[in-house]
Amino acid sequence: MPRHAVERLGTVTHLSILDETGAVDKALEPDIPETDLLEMHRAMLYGRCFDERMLKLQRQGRIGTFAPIKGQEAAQIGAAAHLRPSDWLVPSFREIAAQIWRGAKPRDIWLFAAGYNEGVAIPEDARDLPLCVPVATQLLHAAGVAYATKYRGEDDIVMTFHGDGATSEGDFHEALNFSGVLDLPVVFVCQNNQWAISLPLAKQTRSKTIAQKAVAYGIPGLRVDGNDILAVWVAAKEAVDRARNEQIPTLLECVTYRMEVHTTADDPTRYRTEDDVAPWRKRDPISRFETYLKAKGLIDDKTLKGMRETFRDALKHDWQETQERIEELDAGDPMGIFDALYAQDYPHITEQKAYFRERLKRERAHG
Amino acid sequence: MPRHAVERLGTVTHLSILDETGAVDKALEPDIPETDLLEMHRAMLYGRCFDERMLKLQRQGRIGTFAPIKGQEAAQIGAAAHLRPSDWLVPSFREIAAQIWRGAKPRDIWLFAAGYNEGVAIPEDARDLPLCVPVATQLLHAAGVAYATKYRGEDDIVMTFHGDGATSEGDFHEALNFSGVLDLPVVFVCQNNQWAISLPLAKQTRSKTIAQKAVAYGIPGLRVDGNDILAVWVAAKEAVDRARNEQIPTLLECVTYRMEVHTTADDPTRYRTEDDVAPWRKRDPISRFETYLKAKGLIDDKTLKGMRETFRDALKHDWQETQERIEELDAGDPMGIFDALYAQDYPHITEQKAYFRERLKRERAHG
Amino acid sequence: MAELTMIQAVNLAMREALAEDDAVILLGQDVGVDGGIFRATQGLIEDFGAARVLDTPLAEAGIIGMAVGMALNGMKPVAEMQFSGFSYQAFHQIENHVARFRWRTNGRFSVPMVIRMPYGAGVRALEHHSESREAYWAHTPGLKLVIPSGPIKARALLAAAIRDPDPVIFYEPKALYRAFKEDVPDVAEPIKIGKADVVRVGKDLTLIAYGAMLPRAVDAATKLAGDGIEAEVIDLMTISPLDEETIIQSVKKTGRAVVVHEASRSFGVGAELCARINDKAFFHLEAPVKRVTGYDIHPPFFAREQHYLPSVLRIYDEARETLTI
Amino acid sequence: MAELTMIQAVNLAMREALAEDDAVILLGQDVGVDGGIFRATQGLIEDFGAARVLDTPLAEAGIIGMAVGMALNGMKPVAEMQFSGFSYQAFHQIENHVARFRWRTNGRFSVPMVIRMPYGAGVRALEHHSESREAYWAHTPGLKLVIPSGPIKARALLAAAIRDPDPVIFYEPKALYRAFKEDVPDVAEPIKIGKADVVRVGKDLTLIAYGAMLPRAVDAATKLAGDGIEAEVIDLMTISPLDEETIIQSVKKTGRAVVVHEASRSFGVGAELCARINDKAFFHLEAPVKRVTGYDIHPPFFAREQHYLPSVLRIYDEARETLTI
Ligand SMILES: Cc1ncc(C[n+]2csc(CCOP(=O)(O)OP(=O)(O)O)c2C)c(N)n1
Ligand SMILES: Cc1ncc(C[n+]2csc(CCOP(=O)(O)OP(=O)(O)O)c2C)c(N)n1
Ligand SMILES: [Mg+2]
Ligand SMILES: [Mg+2]
Repeated sequence: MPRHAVERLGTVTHLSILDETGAVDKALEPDIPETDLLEMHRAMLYGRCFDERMLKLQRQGRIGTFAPIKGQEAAQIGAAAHLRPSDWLVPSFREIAAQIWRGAKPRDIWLFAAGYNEGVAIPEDARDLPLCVPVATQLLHAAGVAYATKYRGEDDIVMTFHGDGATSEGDFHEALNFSGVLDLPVVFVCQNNQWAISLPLAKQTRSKTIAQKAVAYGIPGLRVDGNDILAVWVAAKEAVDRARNEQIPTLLECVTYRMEVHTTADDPTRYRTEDDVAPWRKRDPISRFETYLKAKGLIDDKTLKGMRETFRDALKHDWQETQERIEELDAGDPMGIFDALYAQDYPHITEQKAYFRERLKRERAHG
Repeated sequence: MPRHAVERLGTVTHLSILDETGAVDKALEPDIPETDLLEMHRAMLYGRCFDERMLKLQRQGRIGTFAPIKGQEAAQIGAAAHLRPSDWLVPSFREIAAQIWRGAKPRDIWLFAAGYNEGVAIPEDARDLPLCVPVATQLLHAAGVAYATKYRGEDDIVMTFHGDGATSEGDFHEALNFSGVLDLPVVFVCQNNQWAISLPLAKQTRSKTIAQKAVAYGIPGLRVDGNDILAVWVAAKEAVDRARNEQIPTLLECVTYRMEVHTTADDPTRYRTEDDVAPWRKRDPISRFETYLKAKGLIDDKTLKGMRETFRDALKHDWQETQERIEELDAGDPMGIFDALYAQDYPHITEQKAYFRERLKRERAHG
Repeated sequence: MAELTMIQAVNLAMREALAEDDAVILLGQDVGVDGGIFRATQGLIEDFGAARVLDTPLAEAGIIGMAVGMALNGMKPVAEMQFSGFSYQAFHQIENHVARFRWRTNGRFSVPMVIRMPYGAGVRALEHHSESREAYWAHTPGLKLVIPSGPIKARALLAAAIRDPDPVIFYEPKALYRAFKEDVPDVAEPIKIGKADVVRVGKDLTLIAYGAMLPRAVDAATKLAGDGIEAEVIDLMTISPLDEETIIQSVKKTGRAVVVHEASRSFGVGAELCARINDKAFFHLEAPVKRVTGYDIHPPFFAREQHYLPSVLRIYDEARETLTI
Repeated sequence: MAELTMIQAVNLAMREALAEDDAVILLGQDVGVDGGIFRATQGLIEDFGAARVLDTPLAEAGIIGMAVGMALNGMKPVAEMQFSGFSYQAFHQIENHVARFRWRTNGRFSVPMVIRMPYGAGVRALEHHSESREAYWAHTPGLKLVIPSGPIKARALLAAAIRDPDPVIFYEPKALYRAFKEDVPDVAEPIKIGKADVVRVGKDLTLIAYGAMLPRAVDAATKLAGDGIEAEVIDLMTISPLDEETIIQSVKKTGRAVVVHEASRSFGVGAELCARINDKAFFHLEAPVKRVTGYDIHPPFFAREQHYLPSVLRIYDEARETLTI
C-alpha cells in the first residue's frame, strides 16, 4: 500500500432550516416547544432593542465604547438556549444578548460601559465569566473551567464564544487542541460575522470555512446559517449533547454578519460599502423568525408592537436606575480602585491608599 | 439545499516508496540521478556518524546538551536536498544533518554545544538561520523571510523544520495561517518523531495525522514515511515546486521516530520501553536506503566501510581543531560577551565592559 | 512646516520612510484599508500599496515573528500592535528573538525593526487599553525603548527608530495623539536615540518625565515658577538606553529630583532613575528622589482613570515637598 | 526530618498539597510520566493519578490559560513552565488575566494558582535556559513573586504559595536544585508570603539577595567577617510585594546596602530596592546603595556564564568599597 489513505476528512456542510424569507424546511424543522420559541424570540428582540438603545447612549456620550450585536442575535440565543444554569458561559466581547439571556442586568452592562469597575457584577451563583477583551484568550479559560467540571465528575458543560478573527490567534489553536486531546466538554461557538474590524474573512485565513479548522484537532466541526435560529438551535443541541454525554468538544461555526460598526470607535465606511451589507439586510435573523412564528400563529404585529413598547419602557427605567447609580458612585469616593488586588492588603497598598485619600481631599479642594 | 456541502476535505494519504526491507515500489520510484542518490546517502551516513560522535563527546563531558538526530536522517536530507543555495533553511534544534548538508561546519556545531557564542558562525553568504530553541518560534521567521523574498520578486523558497510537539504551539498555527493567507513560498517540514520529550503524539493532539492540520489553513498537507528517503524526496519536491512556482505553502509530515534520547539531559526509560522502540529499529532509514543502493550496484560493503573510516578520521580531526579553538578561546578574554548587543555601544555598556575588564584581572589574580 | 497632531506626525514619519526606502514595510491589524484604528497609517496603502502596508490576520506573535523574518531578510518592518495591552501575545517573539538576534549571532544577523504601540490611560478606553508597562521592555537587553511627548519629537524619533540598525520599541502615549498640534518642520530635525532633552532649564530641582506625563510635568514647572521655583524639566525620550549623563548633570546642579510616570510605581522606570541618581549623584542630593507615578494597581476603568494618573497638582505638590527637605 | 535537595523539597511541597486538598492539580509539559524534566514532580503521577498530575501538550499559553479556567472553577492549579525562558509564550495570559481577575471583578472571581518556573544561569544549559527576568513579574500588579534560596525555604514557601488565595509566580533558582541539601522538617514551618528573612545579623552593612545569589551573599558575608566586618544578610524570599519594613529597618541600622541579583542590572529588582531605601532611609545612608548584578546583556552561552554571574569575590569587593565611602 504505497500511497494509502490514512484518514478521510469528510465534508463541511452548511445547515440551514429557516431561509431568508422565513420559509422552513419541514424535514429538518426541530421540535421546539412553543414557549421556548417565544422565549428565544423575546430574547432576540430584546437584544436588538437593547443594542439600539446602547448605541444611542454611546452617541450621546453617556457611555464609552462597546461592540454592537445587531444581526448576530440568532447565533447567540440559538446556542445559549441549550445551557442549564449550572453550565458555564464564557463570552468574548460581543455577546450581550447571550449574557442577558443568562441573567446579566442592563444596569451592570451599562455601568461597565460607562467605565465603572462596579459593572463587572456577576452574581455569586451565576456561572458566567465577564466579557473578555483580549481576543481568543477566553477560549483557554473555557477549557480549564471544563477540565475542573469534568474532574469533579459533574456533567455541566462550557459554552464559549469567539469571532472569525479570533481563529487566527495562537490561543484559539491551543484551546481547541487542549480541549480535543483532553476530551473536554466545551462548545466553541464561532460567530463568523465576516469581519474582524476592517479585515474580511478572506484576508484572515485561506481556509474556506471556519468549521474545517476542527479537523486540525480531530474534533467535529459544524457550520450553520447563523442568522437562522432553528439551524443554530439544532447544531448547538448536537454540540451541547456531545459535550455533555461524550465529553467531546465541537467547533460550531455560525455564518452571520456584523451589521453595525465594529465598536463605536470604528468607521466601517472606510472598508466596506453598502453593497457589501445590503444582501445581509434581507437575511435578518429576527424578521425571518417572526415570519415563522406568525405562520405558526404564535405572534402577530400587535404582540410585537407591545413587546417593543414594553422593552422601551423597561430600558428607559433601567437607564434611569443606571444614571442614579452613576451619580451615587460619583458622589461617593473612588477608593475602591485599590480593593481586591489581592485577598489581603499589603503594606504598600495600604500606604498608597492612605496617600490617595489625602490627595483626593487636596484635588477636590483645588477643584 | 438545506444541508449542502461547502467544502470537501479529501483524504490524508501516506506515501511510501522504499519499504522497511529496502524493496522499492517501481511505479512510484523517482528518477533521481545516481550522483544525487549517493550524495544523499553520504549525508545521511555522515549525519549518523556525526551524531554518534557528538553523543560520545557529550558523555565525556566535553560538550553540553544537544538533540540527537538518529533515525531522522531521511526526513532531513530528503527534504533539504531540494534547496538551492539561495533558498533559506530555517531549522529547529534537531536538524544537524540538514544543517551540515547546507554547509554548517562540525567545529561550529561543537563550539556552540560547548557553550561558546562563537559557535553561531553562519557565513555571510549562507541563507541559514541558526538553530532555534524556543519551540515553533522559528516558523514565523520562515514566513517573514519568505515574505521578503516574494516582495523582492525572487523565486527562492524557505524550508523550515519542526517537530510533532511544535504543532501544539500558537506560533505554529499563526505561521501556517499567515503563510496560507499571504501565499508565501514556505515548506513546513514536520519531523513527526512520535515524541515531544516524554509526550507521545496521542497526548499531543486528538488529530490522527499532522498532515490534516493543513486543512485548517486551506493549504496542502502531505504525509510520508519519513524513514523512506525516496518518499520524502518525492513529497518534498512537490512541496518545494509548489512553493517556488505557485507561492503556496505546504505542510509536509514525515513520519519517523526519535531513536535516541530527547536531549542528552533526558532519560527515555522513564516513559518508553524497548518494545516501543524495537519496531522502529527495523525501519532504519539508512540501512533500507543502502539495500536499495546496493541493489542498484551503486555501493557495496567495502565502500561503506571506507566511508565510515573516512568520516571517523575527519571527525577526529575536526574535534582536534575544535579543541584547539576552545583552548584558544579560553586563553583569550571573554570580553566578546559585551559585543553586538546593539550596532553601537551605549555608555552603560561601555562602562560595564570597563568594569568587567577590571574584574577579570581581579578574579584571575584571586585564582 | 505643517500644523500636525502627534498621530499625524507619526503618519508623516512613516510616509517619509516608505518613500525613502523600499525595504520599509508597515504591518499590523487594520493598518491597510482602514488606515489603523487610530489612523496612524491613514492614506499609506493608497500611496504605497498593499504589499508595503500589510493588513495581517489577528495574531500579534504572528506579526512580530513575521517581522523578525522580514528583518532577517533585508527589510525594515514597522509593526503595529493595536494597543500595548496586546503586545504580550508577542512577548516571546520579542524576548526570545527581537532582543537577541544580533547578540547571539555575533552580529551576523540583525533585526532592524520598529514595534509601534499606543500605551497609557486617558482616552476613556476599555479594559486592557490603558496600561503602561514600558519597564518590561526597558529591562530587556537588546531592545531600545523610545517614547515621544509630542508631534515634533514623535516624527523625529520615529524617523530615527525606523533608520536604526537595531530593534526599537516605539511606545506612543495615546492620550497625546490628538491632544495638541505643533508646527512640524518640512524636513525632520534628527533626534538621536539614546538622548534626553532638557525642555526647561532650572536650578532648584529636576523634574524627569516622558510621554503623556511630560506636558503635565511642564505645567507643574510653570506652576512652580509662579512660586519663584525654577524647575529643570527633562524629557527622557529614550527610556532605554538611558541618557544618564544628561540626568546626572542636571541633578548634580539642582540636588533634587522628582520622577514622573503613569506606570505603576514598584519596579517601574522611576526606580531605575532613582538607582542611577543614587549611584552617580548621591553626594549632591539634598533630598531623596521622589517618584510621582501610577499606583501599584491596574489602571481603573475609565470613569476613574484620572484618579490614577499623576495630576499637575500632584506633581507640583510633590515637587514642593521635595524642596522642604 | 529528611535530608533533601531543593528539587526534592519542591517535590515534597507538591506531594503534601496534593494529599491535603483534592482541588490541587499539577499541570505542565512532562510533569506526569516523566516526573518533570528536573524531576520536580517525580513519583506524583503514580500516587495521585494522571488527572491530577496532568501532562499537557507543548503550549505554554495553553497551560496557563487552562490553569486560569481551572482556578476560576474551584481548583488550585500548580502549573510548571519548563524554563522561565518559555514563560513568555504565556505572558499575555499572565498579564491579561492571572494578574487581573480578582481586581477587575471586585473579588467575585479569583485565580488561586502557582506558576513554577526554573530560572537563572549556572547549570551549563542551552540558550534561553539561563536568564532571570523576575522584574517583569515583580512590576505586574496583582501577581506575587516568590524566590526560594534553599530546600527548607523552598518547601515552606511553595506550601504557602499553593495555599495562597492569589496567584503566585514561584521562581526556582535552578542552580540550587541540587547544590546542597538541608534537613527539611517533617511538618513545614510556615513562612508567610511577603516577608523577608534576616539570615545573618550585622551592623556594618546590609547585603540583600535572593535565590541563587543568596548563598553567594552569605559567603561574601563570611569573608567580610574575616576582615572584622559584620554584614547583615537579608534573603528577600518574596520579591513582590516587598517586605520594605525589614529592609528599611536593617539599612537604618547599618547605613549601607549592597543589593545582589543575577538578572541584568538596568530596570531590575535592585533598582526598586535602591528606590525604596532612598525613599525611606535616605538620611540614614552613609553611602549610595550598590548594585552587584548581571550585566546589561543576555546571559552568555554557558562557557562564560560564570563571568556574567556576581561572584562571591565581586560581592565582597563591592561591599568593601561601599564601606570606604
Ligand atoms: C489580542 C487582541 N488583539 C487585538 C485586539 C483588538 N481587537 C478587538 S476586536 C478585534 C477584532 C475581532 O474580530 P473577531 O474575532 O472576528 O470578532 P468580532 O469583532 O467580529 O466580533 C480586534 C482586532 C484585541 N482586543 N485583542
Ligand atoms: C516554547 C518551548 N517550550 C518548551 C521547550 C522545551 N522543549 C524543548 S524540545 C521539547 C519537545 C519538542 O518536541 P517536538 O516538537 O516533537 O520536537 P522533537 O524534540 O521531537 O524533535 C520541549 C518541550 C522549548 N524549547 N520551547
Ligand atoms: Mg468577526
Ligand atoms: Mg517530536
